[in-house]
Amino acid sequence: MNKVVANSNKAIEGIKDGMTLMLGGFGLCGIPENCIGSLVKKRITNLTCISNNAGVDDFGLGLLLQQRQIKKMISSYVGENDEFERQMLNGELEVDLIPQGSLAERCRAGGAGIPAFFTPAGFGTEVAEGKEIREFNGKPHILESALTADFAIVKAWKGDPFGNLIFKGTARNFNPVMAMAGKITIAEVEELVEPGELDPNQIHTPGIFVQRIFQGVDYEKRIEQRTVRSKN
Amino acid sequence: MNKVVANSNKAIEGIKDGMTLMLGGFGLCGIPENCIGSLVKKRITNLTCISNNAGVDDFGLGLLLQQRQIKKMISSYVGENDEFERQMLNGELEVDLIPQGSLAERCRAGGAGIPAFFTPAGFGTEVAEGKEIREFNGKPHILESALTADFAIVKAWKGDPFGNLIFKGTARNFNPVMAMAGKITIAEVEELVEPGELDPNQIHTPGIFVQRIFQGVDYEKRIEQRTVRSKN
Amino acid sequence: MKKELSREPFVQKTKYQNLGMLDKVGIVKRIAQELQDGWYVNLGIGIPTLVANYIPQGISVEFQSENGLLGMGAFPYDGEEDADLINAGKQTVTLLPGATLFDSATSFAMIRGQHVQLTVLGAMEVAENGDIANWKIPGRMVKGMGGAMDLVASAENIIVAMMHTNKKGESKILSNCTLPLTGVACVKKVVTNLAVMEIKDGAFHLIERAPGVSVEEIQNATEGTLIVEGEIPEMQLD
Amino acid sequence: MKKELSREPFVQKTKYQNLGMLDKVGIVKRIAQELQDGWYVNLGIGIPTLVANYIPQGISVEFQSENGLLGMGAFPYDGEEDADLINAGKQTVTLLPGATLFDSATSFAMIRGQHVQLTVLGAMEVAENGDIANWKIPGRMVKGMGGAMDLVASAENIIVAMMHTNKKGESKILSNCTLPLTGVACVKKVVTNLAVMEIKDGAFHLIERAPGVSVEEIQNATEGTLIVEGEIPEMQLD
Repeated sequence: MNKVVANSNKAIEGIKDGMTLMLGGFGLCGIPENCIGSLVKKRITNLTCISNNAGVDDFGLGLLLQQRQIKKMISSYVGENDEFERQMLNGELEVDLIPQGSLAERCRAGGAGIPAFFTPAGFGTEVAEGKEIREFNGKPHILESALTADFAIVKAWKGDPFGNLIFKGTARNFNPVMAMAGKITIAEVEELVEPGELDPNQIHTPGIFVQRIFQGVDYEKRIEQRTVRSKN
Repeated sequence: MNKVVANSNKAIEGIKDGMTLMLGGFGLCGIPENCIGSLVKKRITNLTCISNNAGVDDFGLGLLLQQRQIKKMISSYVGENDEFERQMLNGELEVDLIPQGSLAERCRAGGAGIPAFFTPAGFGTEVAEGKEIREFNGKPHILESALTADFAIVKAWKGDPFGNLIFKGTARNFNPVMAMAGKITIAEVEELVEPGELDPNQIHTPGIFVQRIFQGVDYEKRIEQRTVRSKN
Repeated sequence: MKKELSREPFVQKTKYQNLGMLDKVGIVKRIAQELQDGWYVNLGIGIPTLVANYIPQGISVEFQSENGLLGMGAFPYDGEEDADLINAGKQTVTLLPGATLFDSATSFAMIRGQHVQLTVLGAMEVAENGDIANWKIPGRMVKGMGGAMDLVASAENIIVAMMHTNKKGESKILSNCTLPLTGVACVKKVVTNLAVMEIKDGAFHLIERAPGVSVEEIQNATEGTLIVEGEIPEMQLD
Repeated sequence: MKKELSREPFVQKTKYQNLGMLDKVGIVKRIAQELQDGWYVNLGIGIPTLVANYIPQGISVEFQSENGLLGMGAFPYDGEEDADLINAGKQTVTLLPGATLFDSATSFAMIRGQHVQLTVLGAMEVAENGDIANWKIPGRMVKGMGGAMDLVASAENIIVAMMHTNKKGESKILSNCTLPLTGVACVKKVVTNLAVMEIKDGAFHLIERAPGVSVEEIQNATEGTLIVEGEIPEMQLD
């Protein structure tokens, strides 16, 4: 059971124009920097990207937007990105906005073989348009469907050749649920360890959800809002 | 944020005749021994118990069955228990059998505010009787509803006063999903540690799901099927 | 094990000034009075974040950030910031003792499953039936609802922190929202620069005035139905 | 990192005896030939568990146990058993390097989400359309379906390990199941003490005979539609 590939160029083999990708991360935290770099380099286009955010102008998914590689974004929040705004207002980019909790649950459902579920989020708003409404316990809910992707690309802190993953801090976010929902799931990790090094009791994503893994290089891990206090 | 109570007798305060309880565990592995002991001692009756199994004759939920404290069991597998069989065949005990995966997901749904979801498990069987059937991706699914309980009682390995829990080995099983689904959740732990001792990145059940916690005593941790090999 | 954990403020405290109506700090100080011991609280981006600076003495609450953490602490010291530890506003933060980290699905399980006792968020408009609009202005760039729709659809206890009127002086406390909704019939309490109002039975019920603000001033600034019963006390902020 | 991990057998091997039909060990040895490198496999309680003893050389598979573990290893050495580490049959087990532990919801997310490539389980009856009955005999004590209904409803690849006939000699390979169903139209392959059969187009297709067993014997023991095309080879077991 050895799922190790050499690098991000190898890892993204098979991703083709027009495919649907899931990309982990919240803001710029926990995004698969190496694979995004390879997608930029290979100029794969016409992509549908499922990602909570769309990066900033010159980092994260913003890099794919710059090159017009993305046809459609499925996200919950897409601010902080001028190029995104320009493409969207010009009708060059389709955007499907989804409540953040529904986005997370729809990914998990996709990975867990649950084709649809009811949630109260979005009832009475434009999010509910065209969706089935049903009352439970006197409260209206809307039926949301599962999301899956041709490839899910996630970023973890540590991983092993079995594909077992451990995330760090809030860089976990959407990565575990998207790892579940990819037909093929690629994990890039900061540190690839030997089999047996990770404590079986402390693994966040069991390797069964991961098909390819590699140790990434040169992580920038850019901070979007650096808020600090002085030591005095 | 201090949720510590002295012992299992204190922890089960408020549990009344006729209530619905969730009890973690798979077989005899990871069951809340101390709280079961207190329920037996207090002779609370007419209980509906949601638990994957029903214990054995003289351990686990079997102790509650002996005293006729259980009105109804909601479980996936209830073998290994003669008293259970006797009460069930005599019509003294209601039994609702649910596919194990649906049981786990229904508890999680109850805790996650998902009132219902579709699953393929049980389609075409008596489990599907009276339930809505809908096709997704050409495959029939049945609509299953969330489960919640007046009290959920779980057993963990380590915990802290915030209610944060870490489980050990396969004693995790139904405990995390049931912890989510109790109106009040009681956690008994083998070791109660100081706040800040548990690594925030390695907590299985965040304390937000737990209302009461205590360090249990005298764990027997009985093994149901002792299978070993010799060292030669 | 019963020692109280030290809780440092998220931002530097700024001095509250009595201006005849409340500034942002006044609004969040008033909201902080609603906190109850043992509550888990989700604070929205912007003004609501400041509530964390004014937790009443003797009260212990935990802050949930929907990107995946409970037990959020102050901003890190300069030089100690960690790119892997941010809040829902993408600001670098720290963890308090007892903190936990989790994925987005678990985070919204907490929210949707009503394990969070209080949600504080901003709004562009609130209506007398409890509707809220805070995510979209037609014709302008749409940034997305983030977690707001999940929060307002599920929270049992939602307090909105907002200005009573817009920059043109038009009321944002309405009979009906004019902007696309974030959620319906969900807001229970509104704290503005002029007043504290409860929403029930299809109307705003005035319960407190900002220091130096008259009931008439509040009525004039309120487009929605405002019920005024008996003597309306001034907020007590310090 | 590419070293092959040692995999010790779950139970002591017992010698296969050629009796003109297969014993349990023969059935599981034949099923083990279906394993493919890199597969995740769920083995049902009882006979299917034994498949783990006969993993073909050079093949690496991981065993999933639905109570919450992946990478299940051999039984522990006497005295080293851990009450907190059991499989779905409640037997004490060990973990192999690379193993992971998880909760029941995650476990069935793996199963329902089709991340497990092969499920092997026993049956009381199998029908020619792929229906399976293995959990309930009306009038007798009902123990429950455990995880079987989730497994058969979701697995893309289900192999049933069973005896061709019951103790009275009556066929369990049927045109229609008579017992309450566990799942419908889901079984793809059946390995019995007499034969290997594929299920497709509403019929059992005989593909291999047990050593020394004739096609006629298999036909006589099969109540459901049995398709026999061309020469049917004997299983090759060693």
